[in-house]
Amino acid sequence: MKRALLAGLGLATGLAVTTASADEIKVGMLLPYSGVYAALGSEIETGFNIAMETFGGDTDATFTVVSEDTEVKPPVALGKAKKLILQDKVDVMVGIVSSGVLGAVRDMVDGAGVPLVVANAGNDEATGAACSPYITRMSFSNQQVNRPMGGWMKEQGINKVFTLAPDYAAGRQMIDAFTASFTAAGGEVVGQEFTPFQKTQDFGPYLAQAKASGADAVYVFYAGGEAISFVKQYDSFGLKADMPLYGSGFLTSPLYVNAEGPAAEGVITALHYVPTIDSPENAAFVAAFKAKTDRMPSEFAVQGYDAARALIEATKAGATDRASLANALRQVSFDGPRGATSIDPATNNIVQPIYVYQTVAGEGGLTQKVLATLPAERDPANGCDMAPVAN
Amino acid sequence: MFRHNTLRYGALVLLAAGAVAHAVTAGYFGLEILTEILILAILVLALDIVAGFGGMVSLCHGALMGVGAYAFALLSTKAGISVPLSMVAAVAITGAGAWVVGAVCARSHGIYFIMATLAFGQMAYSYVFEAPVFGGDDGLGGISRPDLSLVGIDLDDSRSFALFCLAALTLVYGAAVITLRSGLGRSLSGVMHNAQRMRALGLTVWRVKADIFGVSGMIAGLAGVLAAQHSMYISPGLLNWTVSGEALVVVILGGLGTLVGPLVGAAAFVVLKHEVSALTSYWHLVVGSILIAVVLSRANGIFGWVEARWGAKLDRRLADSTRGTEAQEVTGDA
Amino acid sequence: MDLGFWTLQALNALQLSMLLFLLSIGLTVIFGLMHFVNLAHGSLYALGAYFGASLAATGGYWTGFFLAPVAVMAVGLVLYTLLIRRMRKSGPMAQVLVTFGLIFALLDLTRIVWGDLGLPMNAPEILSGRVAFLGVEYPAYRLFVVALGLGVFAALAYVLSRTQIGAMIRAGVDNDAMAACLGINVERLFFIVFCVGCALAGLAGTVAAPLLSVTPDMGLHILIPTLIVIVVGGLGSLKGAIAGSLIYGFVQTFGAVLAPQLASMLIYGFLAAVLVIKPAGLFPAKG
Amino acid sequence: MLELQGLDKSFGAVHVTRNVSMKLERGERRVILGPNGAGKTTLFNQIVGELTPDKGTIHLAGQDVTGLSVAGRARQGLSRSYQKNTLFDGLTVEENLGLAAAVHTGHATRLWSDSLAKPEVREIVAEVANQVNLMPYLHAKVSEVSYGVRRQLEVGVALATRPMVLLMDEPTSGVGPEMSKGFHDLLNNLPRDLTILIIEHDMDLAFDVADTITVLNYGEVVFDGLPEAARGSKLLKEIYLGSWEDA
Repeated sequence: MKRALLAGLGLATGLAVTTASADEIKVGMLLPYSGVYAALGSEIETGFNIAMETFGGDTDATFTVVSEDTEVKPPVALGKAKKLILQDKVDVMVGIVSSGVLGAVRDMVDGAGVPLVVANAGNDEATGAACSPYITRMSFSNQQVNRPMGGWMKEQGINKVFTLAPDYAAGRQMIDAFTASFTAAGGEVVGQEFTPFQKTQDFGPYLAQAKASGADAVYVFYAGGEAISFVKQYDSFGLKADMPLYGSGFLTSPLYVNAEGPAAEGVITALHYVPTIDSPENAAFVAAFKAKTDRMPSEFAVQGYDAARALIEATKAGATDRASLANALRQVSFDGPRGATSIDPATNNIVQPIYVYQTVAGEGGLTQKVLATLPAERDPANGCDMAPVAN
Repeated sequence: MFRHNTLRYGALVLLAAGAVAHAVTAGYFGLEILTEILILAILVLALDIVAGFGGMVSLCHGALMGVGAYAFALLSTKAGISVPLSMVAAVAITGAGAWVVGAVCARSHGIYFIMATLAFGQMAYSYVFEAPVFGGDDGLGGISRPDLSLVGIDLDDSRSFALFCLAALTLVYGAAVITLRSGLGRSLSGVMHNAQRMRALGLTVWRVKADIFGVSGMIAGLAGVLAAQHSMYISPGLLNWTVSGEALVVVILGGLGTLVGPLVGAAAFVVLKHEVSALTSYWHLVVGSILIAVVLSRANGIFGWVEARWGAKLDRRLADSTRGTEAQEVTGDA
Repeated sequence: MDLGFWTLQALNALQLSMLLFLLSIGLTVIFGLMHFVNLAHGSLYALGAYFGASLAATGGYWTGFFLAPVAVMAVGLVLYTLLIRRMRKSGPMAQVLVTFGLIFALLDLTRIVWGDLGLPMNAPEILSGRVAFLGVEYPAYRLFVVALGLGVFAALAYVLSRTQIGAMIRAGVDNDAMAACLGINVERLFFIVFCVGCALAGLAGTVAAPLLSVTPDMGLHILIPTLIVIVVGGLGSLKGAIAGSLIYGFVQTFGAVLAPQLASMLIYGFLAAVLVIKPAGLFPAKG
Repeated sequence: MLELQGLDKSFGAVHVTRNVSMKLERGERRVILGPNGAGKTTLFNQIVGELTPDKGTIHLAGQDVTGLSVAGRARQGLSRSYQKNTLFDGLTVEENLGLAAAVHTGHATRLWSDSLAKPEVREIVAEVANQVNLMPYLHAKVSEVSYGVRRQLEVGVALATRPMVLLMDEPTSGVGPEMSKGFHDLLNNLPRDLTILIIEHDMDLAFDVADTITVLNYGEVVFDGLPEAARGSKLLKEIYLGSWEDA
């Protein structure tokens, strides 16, 4: 099967790929530069470049980058991945914003044995049932950022919650992870709606339902344009006073919070990174990012930053080609802007603390106030079964 | 009705030669692009049959392609049906679905027809996006290509697969020409020119439209099957209306109602998009401007422009040199 | 689910309807009068939102509210002079292609000028609270949108039925060749209607900005709902545009409440059903 | 062969046909006369099914066809030509005739064979082309031939479905007196068993070709009888004053 698949991806004659020279690492960057996620693509790339400038000197290896636009279309991304692997013969790939794209390139990457550092896509399967020793995730998993909020919100005395999310795989995974931990902690989900993905402009109907549900709070996952619309409309209905808004941290990401404006004030969410984390590593990163863009970095920027960092760490450990890079990436561990960051070799998912933060008004706009740092937790294996790392 | 002329034959020969030469010499990525062009070409042929020869401008051909792709994927991976049988079944299912859409929409015209087909396409898209059996937004993987090892061809090789798609396109082109020249195809052109008169002659107009839409759907379904085999992975985005919109742009860009034009359009569009997107992430701007420029040139697409400029001249010269000037007297009055 | 809940949902539906009405009335009259399929109408709406947000950032909400439609009208004027006028006599296929090209080009132009990130735009202070209305607390801004939509509807209804230019427009929609014979300057009429249509699209964009998100793809997202509205309603008529908008708003809103699993398919099913029963929409301008 | 009983049709307050009845025997050639707006074309549209009458029935060869569609009636042997040319302009004369012949022979919906290559279709095309003098123009596009030729083709297309009853709506409309003469010959070429209903303005021609005459005025039948009787009718003179004097 595997052999057939390999051949199927056009690798029948391309297996014996040689890398140019031992210390020259060719990186294929697979990011959306156009389409709905273009902003995320450039944010990740900026973070990546900053890390290369900051830490590039720490390793003997030199990096050359080939970038390709996925357009957030799985078939396009797959074609670009094939190009990077077969024609450009990259040693490692970095990027992937949408889970759909990750799903499309997964078999290709796994079959070709080219390490892929995932810099955003969070679908649980990628480090679960569909895990691969060649796919290492430096971003987050959907369950990882939502699971801790269940227990935490219950502790805050919230008993009844209404949930909302877009109707697609990621939306359901995020909400399911929250629901599981919230009900396990003794909370009750009194209502749950999934809104048509990218087709919902007016959340009014759902907000009226939330209001009528008698919940103590509302827990949601939205991102990008939908997050902006949702937060504004939630505020305009005056629900925040009686029913505080909680959610997955992407809802009030520093990338969008500006467009949400005062409507976002007071919203409490959880995420693996906020730019106001108080640590020297983060301070250095924020300073470098601000110097470049005059903005605060978002979680996407740090994902790019840490992806580059992971590459550098792997080469420092002596990795030089596809196989050794894949192996080394699985064992990466460092203190970064988000705190102690490491890879769980059992699933290749990142292990990182989760920050509960509130969006508050500060000088010069909205800022993030960290309410709690929840300890790092490994995701369960979820059916991931792969060869252990080689040493 | 569809007619070949010297220029069309010439363009076909050039295109075929170019495709074969490219398939033999290209690198991995070149083969990717070629396969992409060939599959798109099959889709736009399907669209040209209905839009260019029947006046049925469809905004659901992307969805039809998606139906073919999903039908094939589900049948071959989940239902355990053999690959060739799944291919035939997927094409048949798409054709049947298209027939129904064509029959239902047949009474609408112009923008109403466009919107009616859009409605059906978007319904299919939403359904595939949301129903768990289709794998939702994450799509479906593990799709295999047909096994031609009996005749010594390994389709898992990119080059062979590109040639396989080329063969499929050739076949589809032939089928399209036969369809358009058949009694049904002639009736279709009658309907497009004057549906009222065809009705008065005793033709059941909606049946003709539905039948042609069904044939076109089968071709779109085949494009979907090949797309699924090409990526070995499919996602609901395939069914989105923007795919249909892009296909329509390719048909118009190449030359509506010329069959050859859309092939040229497919090649031009894919190559242009890849070249421009390699240079800038603002490729929409460049491609958009080119589309506007093509329209402002007042030609029926790229190929239409070539035909208007050289086609008639070429034919006349050939006609003159072989038959003399007999064609003149036809215009004489009674 | 008491009465208040349904009142709230009815207001939601009405608000969505009015937003779509502002957008679709321009498109439908342009189509009815000029037989021109302007797929880039949604892009003009996005431009309206961007202009509005930029102007509001410097001069406050009302600056954006009043100037953005003018700015979009100016863009419309440029488009009319450079492109649309030449495309008038071309077939619908060429129009589809050229406006598709415009969608592409305008999308990237907004990205180049304003970037990929969303822009902020808030409702003015006076409209940012909630008011008690029909026994429910409803956001003042949404009521403003409803009032604005109804106001525009009333104004257009008056202009179309009572004024000379309205009579000319109706004559033009009915039969443009005849209208030209009657001595109406059809070209000038087209120009005026096109500009007003663009301004209304810009107005819709500005008004939508504080409600929704101002992102580059907003024009593409609104296009299909707008087309559904004008096709369900029937092309070319004010009655069709308002009927289509109301139908869309109510089907979408109550569909989301009553049949959430079908929410995204419902409106398409409805569109298909309408076209099967009435192939030219509910209230076409011409029989 | 064709029998109309009590056809009534109104648009709002305007009555366009009122209780129109007539009966055509097999092979009968009847001309309908009447001033503009008398409801002649509206009557045709009701007969072929493009309009549904409010009241009344239409029988074709003894069968009630009132409930049938346009296409359904055509398949029962009813065919019409239009006052305004309703042809397939981008196609050749041969293809125009071929389309009609293909519908008649059932080849119009076959997917795998070219209808125009079928012998039975070719036979009809050749025969009709002879009847309406289109032989020299077979391979010219409709858009390339003169108006007069198109007028002939208009009738030819209607004939190519091999109808039992042929309805012709002002076949000589817009052509000169020369062509009108030619049309007389054309009618003489047609088989005698073909039932023909003609709307005609040219009086000479009407009285020349008609076996029977019906006169419509304000949607009502005001005269039904032989041409000789029509010629002498006072009533008709009043209705038709201007054009009768000229004729």
